Amino acid sequence: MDFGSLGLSAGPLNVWMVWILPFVGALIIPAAARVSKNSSGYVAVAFALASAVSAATLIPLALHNQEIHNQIPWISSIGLKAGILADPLAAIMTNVVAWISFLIFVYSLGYMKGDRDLMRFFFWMSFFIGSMQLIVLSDNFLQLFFGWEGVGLASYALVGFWYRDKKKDHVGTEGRTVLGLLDYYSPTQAGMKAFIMTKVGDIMMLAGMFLIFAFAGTFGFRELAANTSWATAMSSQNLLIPAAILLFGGAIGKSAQFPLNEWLLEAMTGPTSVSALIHAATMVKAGVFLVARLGPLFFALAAAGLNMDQFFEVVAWVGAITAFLLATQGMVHTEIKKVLAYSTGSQIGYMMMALGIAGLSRQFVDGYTAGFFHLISHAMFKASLFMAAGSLLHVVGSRFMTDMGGLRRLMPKTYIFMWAAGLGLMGAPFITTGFWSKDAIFGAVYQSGNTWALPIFIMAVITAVMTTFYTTRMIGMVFFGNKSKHVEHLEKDGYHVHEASPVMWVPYGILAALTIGVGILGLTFEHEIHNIFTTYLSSTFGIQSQVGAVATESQQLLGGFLEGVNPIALTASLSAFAIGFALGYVFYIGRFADPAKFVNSNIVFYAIHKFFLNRWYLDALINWTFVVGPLYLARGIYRYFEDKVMEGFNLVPEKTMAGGARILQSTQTGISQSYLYVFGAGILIVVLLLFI
Amino acid sequence: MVDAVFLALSVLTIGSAIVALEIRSLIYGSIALMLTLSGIAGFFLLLDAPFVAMFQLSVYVGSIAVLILFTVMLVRRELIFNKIEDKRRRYAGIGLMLALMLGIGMIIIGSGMKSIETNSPSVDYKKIGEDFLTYYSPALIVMALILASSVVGALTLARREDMTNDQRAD
Amino acid sequence: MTNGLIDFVLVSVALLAIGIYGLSVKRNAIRMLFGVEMIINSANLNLVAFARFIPNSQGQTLALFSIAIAAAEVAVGLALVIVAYRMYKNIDIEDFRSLKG
Amino acid sequence: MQYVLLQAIFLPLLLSPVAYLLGKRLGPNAATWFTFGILAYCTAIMTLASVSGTYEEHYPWTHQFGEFGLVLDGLASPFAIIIYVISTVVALFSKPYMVAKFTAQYEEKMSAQKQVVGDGPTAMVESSSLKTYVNSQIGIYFALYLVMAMGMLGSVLATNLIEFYVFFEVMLIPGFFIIALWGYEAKRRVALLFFFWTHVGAVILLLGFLAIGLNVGSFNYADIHEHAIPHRILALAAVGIIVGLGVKMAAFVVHIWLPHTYRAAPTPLNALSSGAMLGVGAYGFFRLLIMLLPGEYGHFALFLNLWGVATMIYGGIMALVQDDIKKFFAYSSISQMGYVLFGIGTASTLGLSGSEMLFVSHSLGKVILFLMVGAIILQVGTRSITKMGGLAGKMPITATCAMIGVLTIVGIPPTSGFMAEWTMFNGALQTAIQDGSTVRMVSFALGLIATVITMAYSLWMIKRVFLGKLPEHLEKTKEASWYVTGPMMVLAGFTIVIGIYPDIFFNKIIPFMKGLVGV
Amino acid sequence: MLDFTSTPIILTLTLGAVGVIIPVISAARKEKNDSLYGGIAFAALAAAIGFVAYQIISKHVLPAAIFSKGVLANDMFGSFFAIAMLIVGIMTTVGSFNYMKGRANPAVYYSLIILSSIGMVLIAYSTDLVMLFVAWELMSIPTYVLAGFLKKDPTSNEAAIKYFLFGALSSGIIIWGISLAYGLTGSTNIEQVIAGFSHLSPDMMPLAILAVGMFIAGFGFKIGLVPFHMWLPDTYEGAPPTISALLAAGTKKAGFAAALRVIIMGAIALNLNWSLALAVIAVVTMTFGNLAAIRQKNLSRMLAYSSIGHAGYILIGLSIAPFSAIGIAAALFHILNHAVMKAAAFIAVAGIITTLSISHIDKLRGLGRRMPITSLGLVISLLALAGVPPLNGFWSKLMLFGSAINAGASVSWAPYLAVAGVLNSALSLAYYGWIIRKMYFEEGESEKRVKEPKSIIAVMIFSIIFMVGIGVYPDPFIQFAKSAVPALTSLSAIH
Repeated sequence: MDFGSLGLSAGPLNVWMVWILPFVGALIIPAAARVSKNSSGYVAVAFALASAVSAATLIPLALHNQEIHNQIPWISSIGLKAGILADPLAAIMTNVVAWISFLIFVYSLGYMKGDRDLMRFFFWMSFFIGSMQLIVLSDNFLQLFFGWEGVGLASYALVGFWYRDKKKDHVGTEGRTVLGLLDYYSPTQAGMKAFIMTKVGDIMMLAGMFLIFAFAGTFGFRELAANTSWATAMSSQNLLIPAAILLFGGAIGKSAQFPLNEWLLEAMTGPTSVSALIHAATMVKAGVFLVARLGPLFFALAAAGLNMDQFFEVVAWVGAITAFLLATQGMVHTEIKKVLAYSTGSQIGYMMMALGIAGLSRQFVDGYTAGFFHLISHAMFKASLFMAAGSLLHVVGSRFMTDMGGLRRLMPKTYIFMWAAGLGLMGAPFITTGFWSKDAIFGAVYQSGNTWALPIFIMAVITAVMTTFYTTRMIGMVFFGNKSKHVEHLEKDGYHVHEASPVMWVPYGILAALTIGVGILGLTFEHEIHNIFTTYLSSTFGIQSQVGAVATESQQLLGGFLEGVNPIALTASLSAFAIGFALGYVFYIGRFADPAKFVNSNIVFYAIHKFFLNRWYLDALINWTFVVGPLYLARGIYRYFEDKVMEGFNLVPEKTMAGGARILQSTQTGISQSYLYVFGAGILIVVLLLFI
Repeated sequence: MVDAVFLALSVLTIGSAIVALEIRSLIYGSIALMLTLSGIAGFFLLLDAPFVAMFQLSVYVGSIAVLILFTVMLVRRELIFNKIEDKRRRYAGIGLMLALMLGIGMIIIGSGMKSIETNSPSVDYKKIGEDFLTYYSPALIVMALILASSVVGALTLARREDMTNDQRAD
Repeated sequence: MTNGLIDFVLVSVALLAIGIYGLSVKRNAIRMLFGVEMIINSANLNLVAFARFIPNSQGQTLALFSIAIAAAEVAVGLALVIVAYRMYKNIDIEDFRSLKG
Repeated sequence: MQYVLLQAIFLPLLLSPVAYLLGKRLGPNAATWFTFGILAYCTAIMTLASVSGTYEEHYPWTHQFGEFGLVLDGLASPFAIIIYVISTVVALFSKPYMVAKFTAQYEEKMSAQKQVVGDGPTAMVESSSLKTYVNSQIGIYFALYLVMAMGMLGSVLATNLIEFYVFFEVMLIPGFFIIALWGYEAKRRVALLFFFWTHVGAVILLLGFLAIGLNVGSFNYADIHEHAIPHRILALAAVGIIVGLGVKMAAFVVHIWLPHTYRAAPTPLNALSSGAMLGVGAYGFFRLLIMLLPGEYGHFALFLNLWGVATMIYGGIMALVQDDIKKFFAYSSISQMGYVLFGIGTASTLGLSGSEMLFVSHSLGKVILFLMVGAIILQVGTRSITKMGGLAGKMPITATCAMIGVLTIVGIPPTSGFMAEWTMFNGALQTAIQDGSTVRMVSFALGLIATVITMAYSLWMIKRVFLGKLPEHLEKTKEASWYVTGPMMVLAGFTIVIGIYPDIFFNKIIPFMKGLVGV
Repeated sequence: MLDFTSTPIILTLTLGAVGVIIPVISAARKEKNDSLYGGIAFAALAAAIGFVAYQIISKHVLPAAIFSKGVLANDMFGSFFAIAMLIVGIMTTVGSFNYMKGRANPAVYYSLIILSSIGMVLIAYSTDLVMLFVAWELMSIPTYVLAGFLKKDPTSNEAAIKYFLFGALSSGIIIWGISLAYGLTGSTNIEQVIAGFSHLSPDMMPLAILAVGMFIAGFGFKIGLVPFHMWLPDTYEGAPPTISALLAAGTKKAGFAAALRVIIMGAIALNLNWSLALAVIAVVTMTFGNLAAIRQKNLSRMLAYSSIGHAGYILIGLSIAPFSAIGIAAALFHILNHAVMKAAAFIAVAGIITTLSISHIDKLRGLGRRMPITSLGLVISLLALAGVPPLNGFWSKLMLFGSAINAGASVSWAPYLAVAGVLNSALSLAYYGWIIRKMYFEEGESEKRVKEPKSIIAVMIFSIIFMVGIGVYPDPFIQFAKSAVPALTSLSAIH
């Protein structure tokens, strides 16, 4: 496509505009809201569209492997500059972000209709994508961190959007406790939790940034890549890998990876469009993007002979563990958004796994592409799923899947779109993007040749089984079977469960269609990205991809059609899908067996189910260790140390002074003789003093 | 070398000092004090200072002690007898007295003073007058002021009729 | 002189100590004045003794000043005692203890 | 320009009787705007003077103790400007708050009298006598206020140890009176406590000054060179200065006066104290320790750093468990001063710059938050956090500004707090790497962890005050008046502008600190 | 021989004449006109102060010296004290106008004040032990009478008797000390005494030390050093407050003059380790004074304890005199300041007592509104006593503590003196603040403003100007105090 002919050519201004426009929109929204209460939504959509169009002009950069790097003075007293860096990576990412958020904005117009705080909502939404675009387009760590925290802030504000803490906005089952702590979160608490937990990652990232700055004297990505003497210096002090891992800590926090994964579930208290935005386009993708930003740099260092293995191993393992961990939990929960949230975390784990494993293999670009491809496809189907789920919530008025059931006739469009997007999540063979991207990850992992490859691969496959299972379960529970009591109750009251308005279903319809559409062209698409990244990595970082032996082997096996697809990975992927789907079908679509009975039939199953339902006790343990425990401790310190010991600094002088005064006063008896006696004794004392 | 006169004077002086303080009757105490002061005058004579001794006798024995005696007689009869002191205070006082005697005495005995003796002739008392009029003349003026102030002050304090003239009630 | 300086000074020390004893034990205001007199006299004895042994006239001069001042002091002191007596009908120092603490 | 700084310092002092008279004759509005006018004028001329670089004035004073000089350099000007800016805007805020306070006190007094006398005078008489009461009180208040502002500025501009000390003490006296006259609860005891502690701190500081000045033979900063002082004295002097300023900054262990004071003081004084007065302590570290005794600073830097860490963590933990919102912010201020101390202990250009910047940003943020406290006390009438909730809907402007304030305190971009914190922590890390010091590494890490604590308590406070369910008794709450929200918005704007473009202050601070560390 | 151009002689003769004549006039006149005698006394004292100032300005005064061949030295040291003491005398006199109104024997009262003032002035000029002693007695004896001047007031009499007993004992002790010093050196002239001391044979040293110890006890009684202080609170409380002003501000300071002349010089000459002993006494004294003041309920008594505390501060300056160049200057400056501050405080108390008949601190409630000027004067003097800048007390304390720290270079314990002093200053705020709190922050039973005596207002205004003036621009007075410091280097000439 030639965008130049449309009058849109990529220049620095476009790039700036991509992230500035949403902020401008955010600033205009309050003013607009004064004019008309509903105008804020339209302003936001308009600016989101403008930003998306600006982003679209950057696509040629990706296609032609160009980059725009533009700087302006900022903190000149330290010699820091602000700048934008639009390279192929950023160009692709910014489009994903921009367009998906645009669709979500449109969806929000319908979803949020009638809310009393529209202005605030759209302000923060615009702020959110502005910050995300800032992350994507920054050319240095510091500026990136602005966006990074902006995203955190916006998520805080939006997760806790319904700050009045009504019962329906909570997440979790009321009254349910795990290890004595409520597993029931209000929006405000969830927002706080999200912000603080991600902040833990952020400070790690800050520490990593500072470590690198201390050696390199710059925050700029390009400067860091251009001259790597800093890395050698750091490596000689054994600081390089810690710094890299600390930076990855930021990604762990933002992308809700183990062990900072727990905030993501409670973040479901926000409006669903917010969840869609967080999970598909902005917040959690920021972490992946950061790793994608830095991965090549570190790999280039590794290629230059520095030992970076531990870093990539950590990334891969964190990804694998997260993927597995969250998938297990996704299988048992009954809140639809929560299931989706688990799946997000799990899928992000895949991406991390791929990016990590990329660094461990000779074929860096394979894993890199796989991870990034999965990011794109995940963005599409997860946004779609969330918006569809929002629609369901909107219509049914309950967040529990047990309150739905049998909706396939009442909401046919949503039913179809959800199947499409759900298949994407499951990785339905050959027709969905999810399949191709997951397959690419399996392939990359399998081929990496690392010692850890096999266990990670096995975990990935098991996770895939679980993914398919819980997706099937979700769709089955929502659309199949009989209508739940809740829905019947609603209908008895004269409420007709119906399809949501077009403004809502069109956006997720588009994305669902894309999931299938791109899926059909999946391999070509993957190839295209692969090519882009191959050139990008080699030209920018000097990472040469070797067209290795494995690839040729696969070519031999399946011919040109499946070029680049690893047969074992393919087999694993297909069988995982089959097993998962079959299980899900048995329990939830076909309803041949009652899952509850099945679980209760066996103490082992029951225990496992409870273990998963209690989120592996992770949330409770974290709460005990870092929230409740310290609070008790703080109270103790306050009561027994601050209020007693430290207060002594006030009381002891007061008491001693009063006591001393009393004693001294008692010496002043008023009797002259005793005075004179003291005088006489005083002479002796003074003389004695002088003799000393 | 301690001769008998000195010894006698010492015993007289110190003994009568103790008596002055300890005897129950204040009147006898006053008389004992007179003896002490006379004893001091005796010492002055022993020290070849007849002028000072004279002065001592006239001022102390002659006026001060008499003044005290009169005052004693002014007060009510029962007051001129000793009230019994607190025993603890008394022992503590004796302790302090002994401590002072021992302390200062030890310092003095331990110092080089013990070897000081003299055979030089005593000073002419005319020299005293010369001192007064030359070197110490400002002090003499001040001395006059002291006496004036003490006389004025003592009179003012002791005057009875003022009590009624005082218009303010304090 | 047959007696050494130290003999006189020791007598003087004894008198000083007795005077202080009188001041710090006796309850009767007049007897406390006795103590004061003893102390001043002990000092005078010292002065004259030193003046004899130096030998020098200044000590005697000072003794004369001292005697005069003592007279002035005693006059004032007695006046105060009289005022007190008029007020309290008493000269017991231990009763004069309204000021304390 | 001549006599600019002299004007800036002494105009408030000389005009304070006028403020008193205006208040007494014409009432709160006149006094408020008069005070505001004076301070705004002084701020303006001072800012203008500072734009063109270092600006100095010198006047003869005493032979023994040196000249009376005033200097506005890269170190002093951010402090000076922020102190006067804070004083200026808090003057506006004082009006509604103090009038409400006076009225409450008057009613209390009247009801106490009624109990004694029986039936009181009619409502007519009462309202007119209330007016005279309020007028006279506001007059006194603003007179004291001006003196306090002058004291704070004076210590920052001083060029002489004794001059510094004099101003340092002068600012205590109005504070003492304001607490004692219009405080809460045990106001008199606390006023004495406040005065006693800070005075003890000040005199310990004075000992340090004397040790330096007398050995050097001059108390002027310019004449003081470290090598002229015997070693033993030098260490003592440094300890004196550190302890004295530590008390002022309410560092851990000697912080104990601050929670009491903040609980009892009227809110404008809290704002002024936290936003400006504590800063004088921080300024003292730069000017007196780092500039005058660089060698000793070298010895004590690590200690200060660790002390700062202890303070920031301890203050944060204590803030977590407070229910009284004023006490909450008291501990929060302690924690923030821990940050500043941490930065002071970093011994690197960026760390020191960040530390100074942190104070500026702390001022902005904490004053916003104290104005918020004032707004809540005025509008809601309670200070117990547990009795609040869901106020965001009722007081949107206050809530928004408070959020910005919290972000500033926590150090989230794009507020000035972030700019301060990152430079500071960066500096800390640089020093740690340069020295290869594990202790510094650990303190750096703990410092970062402290930011999480800060965030936890701040957000928790926001959650409990502004978010959640609205208790029934707060249904009728209204937004605060413009006297409160106006200053808040101005300051909120400031912190964001500085957060995005920190060079406003950094281009003064950083070159100065470079020179400092270079020495 | 009398040198009639010498400042002290002229002062003695003129003031002495006035002092003696006033009672004579009073005896001659039948009608009692109180203000006449006060006026005469005031005029005489004012003329005297003008004369001293003139002598200083016209340089008819020698530089500060410790020694002279005669009994009096016409030097700066004495003149400094003369000015300070005469200021106190004037403040007392003026402050008494109102107090003495309607009381008996005003003529004697003013005459005794004048005579006592002469004594104080002469102590500082004395260079001979005999002269010193005589001047000491001239200062003391009138004050015995003055303290007991309220003959119908039992407390006044009790105060006077206690004061007298101590005074008599201490004059005995002083004479003892003088006798030892004379015995050791054969002279009463301080120069020769010092010279003799410095050439003393080792076996005579204990006697010299004994003499110094007795001087400390004898002079320390007036100064109020612990443990010779016990009379002081009782007397200050019981005596008329104006006389307490004279005692606290005048006689106490004269005691320092004597101490400086005799104790310090003697001790230096003896090469004793005396300064540590003085330092210990200083610390004990200031702590005792300030601590005991905390719980006091009587205003005069609290001020009395406070003046004990201040004696401790001043003693810091003396105890480190050999080690710090400004120690004595600081002590002198504080003497001047404290004289004015304490006198102002006591006279304010006198004003309060005469108009409202209250001296209990709890009854001071609302005083700030009832007697605004007196209250203001009291507050400022209290703050100055506490050493709050920018008041005069701050500067002299600053110099005192500074000199202590400065001496740290020579003796390691000196800085602790400053620490003790500083902590004590802080401590003292507790009770000064207490008074201020009562006067201003508490509601009194009556808030109506009462008429304040004009003479008290005059004293208050003078002292406020003095305290704030010095506080803002202390330099001339610091220089004055420095010029009055005797050169200790002249001691080395003797060695």
